[in-house]
Amino acid sequence: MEKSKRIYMDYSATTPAKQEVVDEMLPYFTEGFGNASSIYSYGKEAKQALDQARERVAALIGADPQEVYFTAGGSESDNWALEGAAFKNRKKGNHIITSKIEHHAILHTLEYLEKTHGFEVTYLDVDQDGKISLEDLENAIKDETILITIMFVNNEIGTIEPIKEIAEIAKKHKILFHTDAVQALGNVEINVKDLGIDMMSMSSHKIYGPKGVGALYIRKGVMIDNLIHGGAQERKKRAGTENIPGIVGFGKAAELARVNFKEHVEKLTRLRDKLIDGIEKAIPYTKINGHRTDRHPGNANFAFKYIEGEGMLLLLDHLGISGSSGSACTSGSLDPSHVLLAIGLEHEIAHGSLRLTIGDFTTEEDVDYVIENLPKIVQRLRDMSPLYESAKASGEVK
Amino acid sequence: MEKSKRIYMDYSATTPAKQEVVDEMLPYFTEGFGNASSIYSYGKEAKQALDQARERVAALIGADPQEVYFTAGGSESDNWALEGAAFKNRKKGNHIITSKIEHHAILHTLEYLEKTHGFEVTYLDVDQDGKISLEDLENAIKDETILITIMFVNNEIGTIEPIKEIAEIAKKHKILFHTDAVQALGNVEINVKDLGIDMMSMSSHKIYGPKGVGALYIRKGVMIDNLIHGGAQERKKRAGTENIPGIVGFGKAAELARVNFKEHVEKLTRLRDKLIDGIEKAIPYTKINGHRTDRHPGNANFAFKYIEGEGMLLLLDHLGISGSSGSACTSGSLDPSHVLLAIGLEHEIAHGSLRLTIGDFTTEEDVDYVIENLPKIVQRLRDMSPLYESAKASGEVK
Amino acid sequence: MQYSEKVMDHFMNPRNMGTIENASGVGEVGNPQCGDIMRIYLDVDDNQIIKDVKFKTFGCGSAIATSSMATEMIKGKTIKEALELTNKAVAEALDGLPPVKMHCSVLAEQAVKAALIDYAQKNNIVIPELEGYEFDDAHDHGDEEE
Amino acid sequence: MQYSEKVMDHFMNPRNMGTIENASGVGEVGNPQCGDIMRIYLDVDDNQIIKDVKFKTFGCGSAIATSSMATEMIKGKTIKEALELTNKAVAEALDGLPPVKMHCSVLAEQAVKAALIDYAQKNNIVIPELEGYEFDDAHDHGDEEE
Ligand SMILES: Cc1ncc(COP(=O)(O)O)c(C=O)c1O
Ligand SMILES: Cc1ncc(COP(=O)(O)O)c(C=O)c1O
Repeated sequence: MEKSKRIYMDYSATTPAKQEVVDEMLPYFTEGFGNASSIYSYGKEAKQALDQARERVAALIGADPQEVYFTAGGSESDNWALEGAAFKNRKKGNHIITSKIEHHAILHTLEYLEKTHGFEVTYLDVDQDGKISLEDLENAIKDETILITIMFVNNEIGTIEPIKEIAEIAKKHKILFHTDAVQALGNVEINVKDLGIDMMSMSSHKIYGPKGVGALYIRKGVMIDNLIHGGAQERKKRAGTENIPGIVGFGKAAELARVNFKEHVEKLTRLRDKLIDGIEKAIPYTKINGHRTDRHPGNANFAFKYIEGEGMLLLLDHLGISGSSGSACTSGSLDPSHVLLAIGLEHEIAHGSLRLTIGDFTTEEDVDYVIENLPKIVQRLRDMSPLYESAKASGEVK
Repeated sequence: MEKSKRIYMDYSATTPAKQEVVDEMLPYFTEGFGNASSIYSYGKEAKQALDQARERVAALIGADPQEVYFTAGGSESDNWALEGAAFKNRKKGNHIITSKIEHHAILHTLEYLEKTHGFEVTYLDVDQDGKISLEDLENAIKDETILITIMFVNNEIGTIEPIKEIAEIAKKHKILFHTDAVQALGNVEINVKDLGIDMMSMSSHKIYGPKGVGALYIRKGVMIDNLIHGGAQERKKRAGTENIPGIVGFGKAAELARVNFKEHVEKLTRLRDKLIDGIEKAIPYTKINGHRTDRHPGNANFAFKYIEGEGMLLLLDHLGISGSSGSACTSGSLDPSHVLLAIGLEHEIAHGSLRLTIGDFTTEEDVDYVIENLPKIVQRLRDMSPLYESAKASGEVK
Repeated sequence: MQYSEKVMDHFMNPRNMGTIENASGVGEVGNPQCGDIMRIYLDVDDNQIIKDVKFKTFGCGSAIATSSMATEMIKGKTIKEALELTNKAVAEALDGLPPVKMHCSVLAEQAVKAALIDYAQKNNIVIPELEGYEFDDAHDHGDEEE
Repeated sequence: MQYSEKVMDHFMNPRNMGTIENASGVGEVGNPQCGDIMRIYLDVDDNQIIKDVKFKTFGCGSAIATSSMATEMIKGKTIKEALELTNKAVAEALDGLPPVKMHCSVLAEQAVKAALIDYAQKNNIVIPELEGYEFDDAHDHGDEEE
């Protein structure tokens, strides 16, 4: 197998930690390993490292350091924000509003709140680009509504939601607003104060930091229940001995993301557009999913008619290219991605989706290589496909 | 300050990661960084690493690998076990039994279940050595009892609880039994099958693995609700992109703990006994807390009358020695440690407690150094203490 | 999820991929909603021997591999022999399939049977083994996978 | 939690630690339950000048440091001046205390006052500023600390 070439195009799934990040983490494993909550010198070093990381993450999103609470990742942050807000405000009401295209860390948490704890959830539709309608949102609000949670940037199709406008509506109705910004962090401009966000989930491993670390921004004054109860860490809001190396790594990654922001976005946008344009020209019967411009700078999402995604991923992998698909086969469920269905794709087309997400280590040559090879792969699978054969027979395909 | 000498004696708070552990983690930060759930080669490497780590942790506790679920640490494992079991079995009953000396990750979670979710909790007393009474346990069981959670080894005083006997009682009454084995792991023999444990919490950073990783053992057949909802990771039981480097490190640490177990326990026990005996001889008006023999091999816990713990820690730190104390001042709360009060210590004596916990990097010389210097520190503080002065005046102290 | 080398080989180099003009029998199972369609073409001679067989498949890697293997297993065989093809045999011949992918082998078995039924109908033959044959929903993806 | 260098200095090298035999006044505040006791001894001359002062303290590092600083601040001063000693002044002189430790400075101020009250009683003097003085529970450890 031609595995020597390795082209990683799944940065939205996870990113490698940057070398600078790992370098900064290393001393904290074996030397500066103390418990940040303890009094002796070992602990003080850990505490200082923790403080610096908190400042760096806060700086990336325009927050005060005391508003940043470290967690074990995006999923925990999402769970915490939703359950914490729900249980804290139960007496006020039991209604929550979200969208149909949220990450499972949101959707499954809400399902759990519905089934096990008696909350009621409204799932807003999105348009064909994946955007929610502000009018729908206004209409969904009831007296019992205690929380609105809408993601900042969708992880599959890259669409950016109108966060500022959503926050304004939430504020007008005095409802808490949470956003899952796991995909947005480092990729779109975020200033939590300007945007009026009450809570925001972040994850380190999507911005070249280590896995197993994340954060929840909680605006000063917003009170939610704890999710992980126990010790007094994170100002008594999130128990567990602090993962100092991980947090230091996240801090460094945040710092790099802040400093390199402009460059990063420009480069990704350029390569992404090249990729989308190249594939669109080279492969007929292709749909581009997600909003064309209000979009994650590194996200390209295609649906190729007549074929199924898993085979594509395997053939791409054979050429050293890593991508992902919203097909049912790759997720192990019966249905293709809920996001693709929510933007109106038919099942059979959704099965043929391919997400290629690029990042800081992607090169122009990588993109060229994909544009050169993907058309052959798609054609090969179409030649095997009874659907393609039927489409040719019916004249749908020439 | 004489900071060149550094004697870490707070291994029960956290341990440094061993170099072998860090070495094994490193490649997974920057290279084998793929998402374990994805299909392409990057992901496969991650998956294999994950499987190996799971086998290693399972081997340390005599479990099947499929019974081990990775989490972000001991606190999350505790929260998950308790909330998951509570909510899953709510229809059967709302009563939970625990002890008064559990870690806060247990106690505060139970408090939350009481206050916010209407559960009822019985807190068992312990004797002067810190052991629960099996008779009390039997008597506390009601028809509504759905869960018993008793820690394996206490983190402050090192006492080992009668886990096998507790498990038998739980089984007889068909009640789930969870144990917080964060301090026990790697330090006492654990075979979950022989012991009859249903759920068990573990944490990596207490056994020379990285921070921010832990595991929950869930016996096959035991069903509990999820705590972190979202993606299908950990066989759909714990969402969140897997922290591969962290998990790999935990796996390696577990492997080392298993292989070196006998040696580790023998060495620690010898040094601990030397330390306890040495201090007991050198410092009058001292109480040794915890069971003398059924005890964590590295744990020494003293209460020195007439003085307060924080000053001791500061003076020890000045000599490069790190320890911890159950005094109120170090925890930032009004009361001294709930564990010390539960074993019957009076407040003023509990304030003078000092926990020194030794580990794999502790040397004979370290112990000698402490035995040489601690008496001077205690005497210095006693000389400042009005309580000591009064005790001399009354003849209590000669 | 991991495929055996055999599965990968049959996916990368599928045997008998294509169509047969004026086939003696054509069978199609699955539906695009669920992400799998298999179509099998048979060329059966007068001695009821399967002289040639081809497939077209829309579906994941294992769907293509099981189609390829199934066609290879019945090529040159009699109809009677082809009737004995089970999904287990296909999966075993591929050195196993991941649990979530077992339905692909079921689909392959069904596609062969569907082609045989079509052949029987076209030729007015009764194949007793296929009387009342039911195509269950093969899509039991299971619930416990990663 | 972190102490300033001044706090560490006064903790490591406490000034005026000890007792005074036949002191003009002795004051003790705090209780062992809460983990802090401060006892202050005064030697006041006929001109109401504090010629000497000593302390004994059971408590954390900052309790010892505030005792040390407070005694230093009133040594050689008149009673009137000593009465003006506030907990804030003690804390400031130490370059600040962590929020959870502010009660130690309150305790130090109270210990000085208690010693002065004892002196007044022993000498049948009325110190108007101390009439009806109340020793609040200084133990407001706060709730938001680490
Ligand atoms: C007995 C016990 N349980 C739970 C924990 C919490 O573990 P972690 O800090 O990994 O969350 C600890 C350690 O802090 C512990 O000693
Ligand atoms: C939008 C979104 N939310 C939440 C998550 C979960 O983050 P983590 O894997 O760090 O738990 C992800 C990534 O998997 C994501 O893309």
